[in-house]
Amino acid sequence: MTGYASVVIYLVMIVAFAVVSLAAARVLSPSRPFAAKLETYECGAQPFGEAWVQFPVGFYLVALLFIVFDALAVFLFPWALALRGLGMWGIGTMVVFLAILGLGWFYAYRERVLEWQ
Amino acid sequence: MTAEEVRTRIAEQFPGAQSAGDAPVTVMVPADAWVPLARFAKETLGCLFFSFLSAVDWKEEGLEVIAKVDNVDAGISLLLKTRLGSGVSACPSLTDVYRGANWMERECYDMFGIRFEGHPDLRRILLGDDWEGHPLLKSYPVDAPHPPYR
Amino acid sequence: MTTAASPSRVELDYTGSERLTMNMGPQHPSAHGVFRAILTLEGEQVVGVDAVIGYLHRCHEKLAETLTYAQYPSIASKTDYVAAMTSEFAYVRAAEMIGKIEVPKRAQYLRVIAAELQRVASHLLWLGTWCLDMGGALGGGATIFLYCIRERELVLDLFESLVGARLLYGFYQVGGVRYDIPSGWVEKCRETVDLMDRRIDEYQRMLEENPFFLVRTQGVGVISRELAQEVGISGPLVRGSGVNYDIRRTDPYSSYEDFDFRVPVETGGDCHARYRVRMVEFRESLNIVRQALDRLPEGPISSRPGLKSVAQIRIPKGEAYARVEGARGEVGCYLIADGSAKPYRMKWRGASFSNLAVLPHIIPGHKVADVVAIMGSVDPVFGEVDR
Amino acid sequence: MAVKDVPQIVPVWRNFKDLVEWEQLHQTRPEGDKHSDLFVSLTEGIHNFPGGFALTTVADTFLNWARKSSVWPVTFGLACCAIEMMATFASRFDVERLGMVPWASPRHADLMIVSGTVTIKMAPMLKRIYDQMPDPKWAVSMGSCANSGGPFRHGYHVVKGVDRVIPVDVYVPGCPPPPESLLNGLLLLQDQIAHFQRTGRRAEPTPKVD
Repeated sequence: MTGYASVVIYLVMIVAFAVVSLAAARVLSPSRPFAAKLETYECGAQPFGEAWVQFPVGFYLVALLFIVFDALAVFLFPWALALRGLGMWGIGTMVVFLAILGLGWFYAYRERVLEWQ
Repeated sequence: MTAEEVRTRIAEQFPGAQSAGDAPVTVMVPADAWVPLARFAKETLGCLFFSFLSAVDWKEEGLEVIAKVDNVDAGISLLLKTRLGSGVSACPSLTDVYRGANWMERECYDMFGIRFEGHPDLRRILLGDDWEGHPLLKSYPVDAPHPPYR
Repeated sequence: MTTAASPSRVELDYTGSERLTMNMGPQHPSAHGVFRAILTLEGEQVVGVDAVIGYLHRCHEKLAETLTYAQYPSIASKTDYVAAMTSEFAYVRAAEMIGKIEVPKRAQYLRVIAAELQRVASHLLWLGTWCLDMGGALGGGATIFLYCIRERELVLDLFESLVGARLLYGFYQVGGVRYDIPSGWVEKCRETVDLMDRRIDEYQRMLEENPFFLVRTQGVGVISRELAQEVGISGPLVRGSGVNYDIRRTDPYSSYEDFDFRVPVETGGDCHARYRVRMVEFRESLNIVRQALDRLPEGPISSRPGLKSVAQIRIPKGEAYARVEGARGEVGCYLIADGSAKPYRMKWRGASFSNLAVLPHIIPGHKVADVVAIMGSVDPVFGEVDR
Repeated sequence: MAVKDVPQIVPVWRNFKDLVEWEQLHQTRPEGDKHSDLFVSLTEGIHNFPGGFALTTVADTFLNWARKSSVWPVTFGLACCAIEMMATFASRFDVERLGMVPWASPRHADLMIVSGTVTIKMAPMLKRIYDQMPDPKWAVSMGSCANSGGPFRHGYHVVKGVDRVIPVDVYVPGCPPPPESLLNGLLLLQDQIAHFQRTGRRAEPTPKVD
């Protein structure tokens, strides 16, 4: 039973931190919204034209690649912490995992998606 | 190519021009010979470097446009002048001879109100577009009130 | 967009037709002051630039017609406020040319020392803000910025002990200079100059092999030789594009002919060429200061009596154009005097005004990040652009 | 010649045209922009309990201490004073030890240091950037150009002082003010923030000007 108590306390603290900081902000901060304040900030000038334009596909591809390799990084951290206990088996699984994602990276590299013309 | 030689070549090319001095060779031409003189300075005299273009308000005698061009390699500098005559505020534009004249002429229009014919987009460069009057004219007061800021 | 020959390339050319107009507005970390560029973008590619200036137009030329020859030099230093010494130099030299006022030899040497130290301080600020723009405050750029400002403080300490002010001085006066060197200043100046030499080598080692710096600057913002001359850019920019134009050499003033210094000329025309020109100018300025300190003559520092009244200096009728090699290029002052204590007309030729005028010609075709690098290498100062 | 004792006319500040003009035209801070109404009503409620005042004053000092020690300036350099402001931000006169992180966007800034001449073309932009900063916000006018137009006061394109555009809390004199005097101005601002009472009354600047 006690094993789970620390997890519960941890979760409560996470939720409490979020709730308390948001509540404090809402209570303490003087919110006086008016038109000029809520306008989009464009270096001080009057924003003109609208931003809903067709963007080239390059931006989308870069975003995709980022998400893929960000997920990779998320798995690396717990793996690195627990590596001492896992031993060779742990290294083997991670090599396989990295190889699969490396394939994606190699494809992107060969297709020269990252080179911005 | 010395200043003396420059003055003789200008004199024979432009009879109506009076030129004097040698540090900058000052050349005064009537307004219609303004662009040919600039083209002559650029092509034949080799004055490729466009230093600046501005104007002077001589109250009754009217506005005077000045431009300074240099031949960097030969070390000659030329100060071209033209009188627009009293009450006249139009002058041919040098933008197709020197691309640098674009902003300079916009500033002259902004400060003196001189309309340069042939200028691609002649609008105010330093003051806001809704500004009335041309400040560097002698008739414009220095401390002009502008509510609510001054 | 150059579509490469090899067919295997993914065709990333621009599918959408709309373009995004965006403000790189007056309040922008890399705007070097109050400069607004309305960029028309196709994705990352800049297609059109409409530069809006005038946010710092402080009516210099109109005020010059209401201030006397003794008052205006301190306002003149506010045109190019990063290199304030050379700005005053132009106005004062124009007044002396009309009035044929002779400047004693010691004053000329003091003027050269102050102008060259000011060029070192101005280039330090250029290098610091340029690397800050390219690296970003939290990225790598802030290191160079903090080092450069630390060195700049040494030069400002010299100016503070010489003139009493850190940034804007009233050091130049019609007829000479206002203050003489305090005791012990020469040794401190030599020591600072030697220290500065070592520090500049340090920056050079930091930047020369840095691949990011080389990728961001080589081949970016190329200014061709004839475009450079036709638009009238001057100083390190035009020497970076292969034109050997340095006013200290073509039209030597204030005994510059006594010193031997090399005028660096690069033919690349891109940001890296301008960077190399300025790094050589660092060392040349330090050499000039050393030579001037070695041969500093004795004698009076001004050919005119002390100022008792503001309207004491009267310049006879006449006109003159005096130009000075400022840190950013040819700083000129076209003065028309009508014999009274105030000039009739003063036209200020700011080097940054023409240097900035070349931007709309070279920026289209670059990426948005390159606009920041080009702005930094042009190094405009907006007191001089908007006057 | 015997100097008769002429009655000394002590100039009251009403006689100075510029000061009177400043009084009419300068912007003042809107009321109650430091605390939200919810917080004020909460503290009113707490005061009914015994010892409530002790609690709110302690909370106030803690809140003011938190606000004072992390005032983030937006980098808003206009002219020569901007170079001195950069020198203050840089290594020798470091403002980061006061808790001030120079930030580029007004959305994350609490303080606007107006360093340089405000021109008529720049005034609406300045007003918009000041508006886009979240409350509570402060403004420091650095340099004589921002204080009163400075050496360019009589130019046709120059605003005679930034307090005609935005409410200013601390004026830093100088042209340009050396980093030491800007730091002094920022410390004055921090004192002003620290002594601010919940009732929304601004701490009276000393010395008292009648």
